[in-house]
Amino acid sequence: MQYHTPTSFDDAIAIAAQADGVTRFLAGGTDVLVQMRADILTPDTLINVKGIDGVKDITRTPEGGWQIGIAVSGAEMTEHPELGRDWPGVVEATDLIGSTQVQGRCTMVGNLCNASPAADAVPAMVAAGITVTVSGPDGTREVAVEDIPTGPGKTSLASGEMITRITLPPRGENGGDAYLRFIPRTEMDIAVVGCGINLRVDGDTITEARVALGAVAPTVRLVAEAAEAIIGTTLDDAALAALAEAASAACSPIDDKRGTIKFRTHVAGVLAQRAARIAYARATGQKDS
Amino acid sequence: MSKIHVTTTINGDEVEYLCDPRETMLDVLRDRLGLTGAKEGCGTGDCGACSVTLDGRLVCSCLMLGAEADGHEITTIEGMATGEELHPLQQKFIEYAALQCGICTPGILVATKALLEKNPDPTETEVRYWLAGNLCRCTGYDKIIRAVMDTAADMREAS
Amino acid sequence: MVEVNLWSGLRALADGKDKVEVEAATVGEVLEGLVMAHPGLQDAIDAGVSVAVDGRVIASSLTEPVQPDSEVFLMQRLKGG
Amino acid sequence: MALDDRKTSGFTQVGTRPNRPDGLDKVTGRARFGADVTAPGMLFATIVRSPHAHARIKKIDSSKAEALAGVKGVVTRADFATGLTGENWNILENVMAGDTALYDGHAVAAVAATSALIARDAAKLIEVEYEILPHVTDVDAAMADNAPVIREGAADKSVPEGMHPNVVRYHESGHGDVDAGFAEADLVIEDHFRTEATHQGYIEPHACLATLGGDGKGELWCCTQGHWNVQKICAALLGIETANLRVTASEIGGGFGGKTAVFIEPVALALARKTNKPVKLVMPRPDVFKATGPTASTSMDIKIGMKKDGTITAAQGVFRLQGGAFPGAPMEFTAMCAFAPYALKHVHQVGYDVITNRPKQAAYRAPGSPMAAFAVESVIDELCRKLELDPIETRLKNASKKGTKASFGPMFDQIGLVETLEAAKAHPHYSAPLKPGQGRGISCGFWFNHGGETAVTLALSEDGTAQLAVGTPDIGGSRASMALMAAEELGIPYENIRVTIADTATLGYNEVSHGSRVTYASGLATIEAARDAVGKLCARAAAKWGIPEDAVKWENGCAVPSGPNAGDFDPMPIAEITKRMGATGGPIVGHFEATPEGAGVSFATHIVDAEVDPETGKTSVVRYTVVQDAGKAIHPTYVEGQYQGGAAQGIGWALNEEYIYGDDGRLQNAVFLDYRIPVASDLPMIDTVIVEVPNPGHPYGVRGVGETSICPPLAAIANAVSAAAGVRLRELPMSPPRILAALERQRDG
Repeated sequence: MQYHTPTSFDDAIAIAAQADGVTRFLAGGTDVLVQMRADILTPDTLINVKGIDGVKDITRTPEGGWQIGIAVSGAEMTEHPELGRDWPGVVEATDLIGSTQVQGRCTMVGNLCNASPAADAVPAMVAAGITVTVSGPDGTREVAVEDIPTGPGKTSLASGEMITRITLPPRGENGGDAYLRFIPRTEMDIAVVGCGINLRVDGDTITEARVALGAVAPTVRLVAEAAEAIIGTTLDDAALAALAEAASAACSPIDDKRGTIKFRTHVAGVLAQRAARIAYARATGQKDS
Repeated sequence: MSKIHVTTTINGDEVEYLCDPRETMLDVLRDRLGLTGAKEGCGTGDCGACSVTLDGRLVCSCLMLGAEADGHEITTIEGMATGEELHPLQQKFIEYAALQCGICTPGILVATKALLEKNPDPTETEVRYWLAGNLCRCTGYDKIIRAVMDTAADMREAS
Repeated sequence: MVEVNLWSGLRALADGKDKVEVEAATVGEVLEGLVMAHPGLQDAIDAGVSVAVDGRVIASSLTEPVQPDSEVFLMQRLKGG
Repeated sequence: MALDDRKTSGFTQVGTRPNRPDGLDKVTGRARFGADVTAPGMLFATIVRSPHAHARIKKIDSSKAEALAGVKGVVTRADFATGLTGENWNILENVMAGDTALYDGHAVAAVAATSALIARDAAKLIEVEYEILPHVTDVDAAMADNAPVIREGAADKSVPEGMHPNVVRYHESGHGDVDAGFAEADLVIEDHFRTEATHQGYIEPHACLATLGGDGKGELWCCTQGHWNVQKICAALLGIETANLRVTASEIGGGFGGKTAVFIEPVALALARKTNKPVKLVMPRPDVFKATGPTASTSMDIKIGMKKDGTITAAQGVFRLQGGAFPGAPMEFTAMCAFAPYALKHVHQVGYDVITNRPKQAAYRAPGSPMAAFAVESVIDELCRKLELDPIETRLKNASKKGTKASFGPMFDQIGLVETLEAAKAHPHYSAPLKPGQGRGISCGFWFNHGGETAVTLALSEDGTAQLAVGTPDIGGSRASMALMAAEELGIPYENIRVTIADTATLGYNEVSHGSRVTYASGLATIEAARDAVGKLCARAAAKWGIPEDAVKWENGCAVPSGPNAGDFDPMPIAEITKRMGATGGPIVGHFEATPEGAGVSFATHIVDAEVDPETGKTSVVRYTVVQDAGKAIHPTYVEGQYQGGAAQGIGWALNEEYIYGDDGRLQNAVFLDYRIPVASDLPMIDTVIVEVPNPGHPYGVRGVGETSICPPLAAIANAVSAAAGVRLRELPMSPPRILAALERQRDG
């Protein structure tokens, strides 16, 4: 295995473009090192991106959104004094990845590019409408988060391409987001189901919503029907019931060691309701319940 | 396969070593530097027995490459006591029998020290969630949590 | 004579009996007596047995004394975790 | 052995809570565990394992591996002893497959190289050609007519005719006439229960460092619960003489029964012999799950009859246990423990030991008993609920006590079940109000405990301090208990006793640290060794004073003239005697070697409050209390620790832990991420009550405490879930999908 520590994205891309075999980028390392230890995959080329300028920064965009460096850890996001006020759901979702120890290392980009259907950060990122900047030998493009994973362990990134930046949209007025996952224990498990919801209200009425589900399909699923079920409502019981039904209907999960099809389908609806209540409370300025 | 030359600081001392790029920090600590206080319980970040701090932040040394330590500061359980004076957490763990077999103890001590530096007055729930990545199979955690809570109280009183 | 109670799974190996009388003053003699009376028990005894004498479970010692009026039970050998 | 010198009160040291002697080592990282040692010129080894559940090994080609730079040797089955029989053959077959791989993870070859990375690379280059055979991993499926036969001729003579060849042992016991008993009952409940295999889950993987020369002399350092057992087995498997292999037990990072067996040590020794270099072998975590010894999985049928007043009229159980590809599933303990808490006129129990394509089971804390308690105590709870009886009163009404004919045959001596039930009833937890959505469950549990071969020496130093050498590895603080007992007898400060776990070359045979025997048996031996030393000390004082030996007694660390000579001389402190021991007859050493046979059985009663999320089926344990009879608590803090640890493991077993096999017979969750043991945030504080009903078989009344605590939690939680959610779970683990499915079934009527 060749190990590189480039100091610029250009260098990193050049190394990746020239490398033979399997190339991986090391941001947090909490997936790559596990794969190496478990003999699932040892890359031929490993590019440590932590030495690149700016990858540890969290900055406001001129539009009022946020730019997050690709090597910013979950713990650093949680500790940031303002980020969590705008996007509590995104921060909480990232904060659910692994243990305190893993929190000190794991990154949103790593969680995204590992392309696990059960990644915790991704449903929240999708719900929030986050985009990433993808750079490669042929230039740079801006891609919605939901378009990055294409299947378990697979992404839409071409060979030599890497994510260089994460952009969170401006929070704007009267918005709120939330992420919840179901795990059998209280910590340390992979999500059996995850649900991220981001919405905006006008008074008591929901005007915009995005609902994303994790671990219920080969990739994280943005469920328009679930969003439609609550848009125009005050999140009353009927809306919540419709939300749960739409969320469950959007599931096409598998039976595996972590959960059954039936269980995942049912719990997706339960979590959607619970996450919606939290996001709604945040958007309407109520205290978190 | 060529080895990588690393210059780093471990428990306050400058250390140099050569390592294979595939070696983890845990491998380096244990097999190259003789610092066997960090344990390998799983090798995949699930048990916390290999906990160390990297530039003051709690990490699993099994989820970090040895090569990554270059230019950074690592602290291990071996750096916790000052001379013959134990850290208050170490002392309390002995007094409370907060360990049975002792294999998870170094990792738990490193982790709780990092917690108390960040949050000197944690609730029981905060301690439990902070330590969720440090598996202990002997104690049921009861005496560990009590030791941490009482050490925190003592340290707040002393400061 | 000492009356030895077998666990019922051994009946088939002891000609259908679940109580066997043997001449014995120690646990070792109890086991020897059982095999003498019912050679079919040899394998089960070799596989490891304990002997409960008046409620005390003797895991392996053959020298423990047995009285004629002792309550004696053969049990499968104990181990633990 | 006569215990004419019993002491059950007036202790000065026993019952106090001093710091453990090895505390400093354990909190500073200095303690040396299995993987923490090195040797000059050491090699690193990796084991190659079968990816198939059942496959004939057609060919092993290690030429590519051996050609890799840094590789020093490869071993296969051909490098071990031949002609073994009985359990030694089973162990060898498990340690290194012969012509057939019997489970996913079964070792087929091993390689040693100059670094761990090279060894891992080399292992991937060893080519094994398999012919895949049909497999079975489920206990009921393995007993069915069409099940593939794991191994012909594995059954012993106990198995009734007509059973499938995978049934390898059979147990039947009981007394009375259960049919007559059921006829007397007002209510009879019969149910089927299943539990999955669980792993001990010790955090330290198996690890060892071996040397073995062509002269047949070797040294082995390893983490084990019993190094004499390792010595004996390794010598047999390598074909060397036992005494030529010296085994040292490292500090041990948890065992719970799983380190009573031998897995990697013979492989490291074989590689060491082949390469003539020290070889270090450390198991990766997935190998620990796949290829060490989890406990058995079970399928059980329980039938119990009860009168309206709560009297149990009859009980019967059928217990089917699979313990992997080899005989040994502890079904006889499951059967014998199942109804032990109750005085029954009519009881009948049957056990089947079944082989499957899974790893060879090993002991796990009270092997076999927790599963039985799960099934039996669930049925008793159901009977109490339907007959509207208090669960503790009902258990008290039927409780075994001194003189009760036990369900497994003999009469109980002095036991403490009633006392634990009374203490549970009186505990504030039992009457505390519950919140909506919560339910309370209780359960009893029983374990035999064990004595076993034990040797101890206690050598006095010139300054009157003592070096105590014991042969039972310290799994959970036993050095502290040993030092307390020695200090009590010698009348010297606790700090003046240095306790060492001796290696196999320096002490007589010691049975494994299992069966909750350490504080009982090594403790008894320590007391007797100290008394032996005290006798010698008194003799030296008598000689000095010119009075008969029996005219000297030992008080507070001093020889004191007694009887007619009382007051004639000043008390002679221990240090004054030991200072001159070289000139007065030589070193003073106390010994004790025996197989103590008085391990008192032990009972516990647990109370648990659980909360069930009706929308997801997730259970939280919100309050937990353990009440258990310790006989006599030598170091109460470590007794509490055993209670808490057993409860925590039981909670994991009840709710989340399980071996999950795919249709391909491969283990799907061989990592801590998916083998879900309780984490700190999963558990509440675990309250403990130590009941002390002295064991007549120990000089201070000690009973083993380590194992019984894992017996009640499974049923206690099932009973709490039933109370909280109104559904009865008869299959473990009570995972959220299972509870949710049960709730749905109930809703759908």
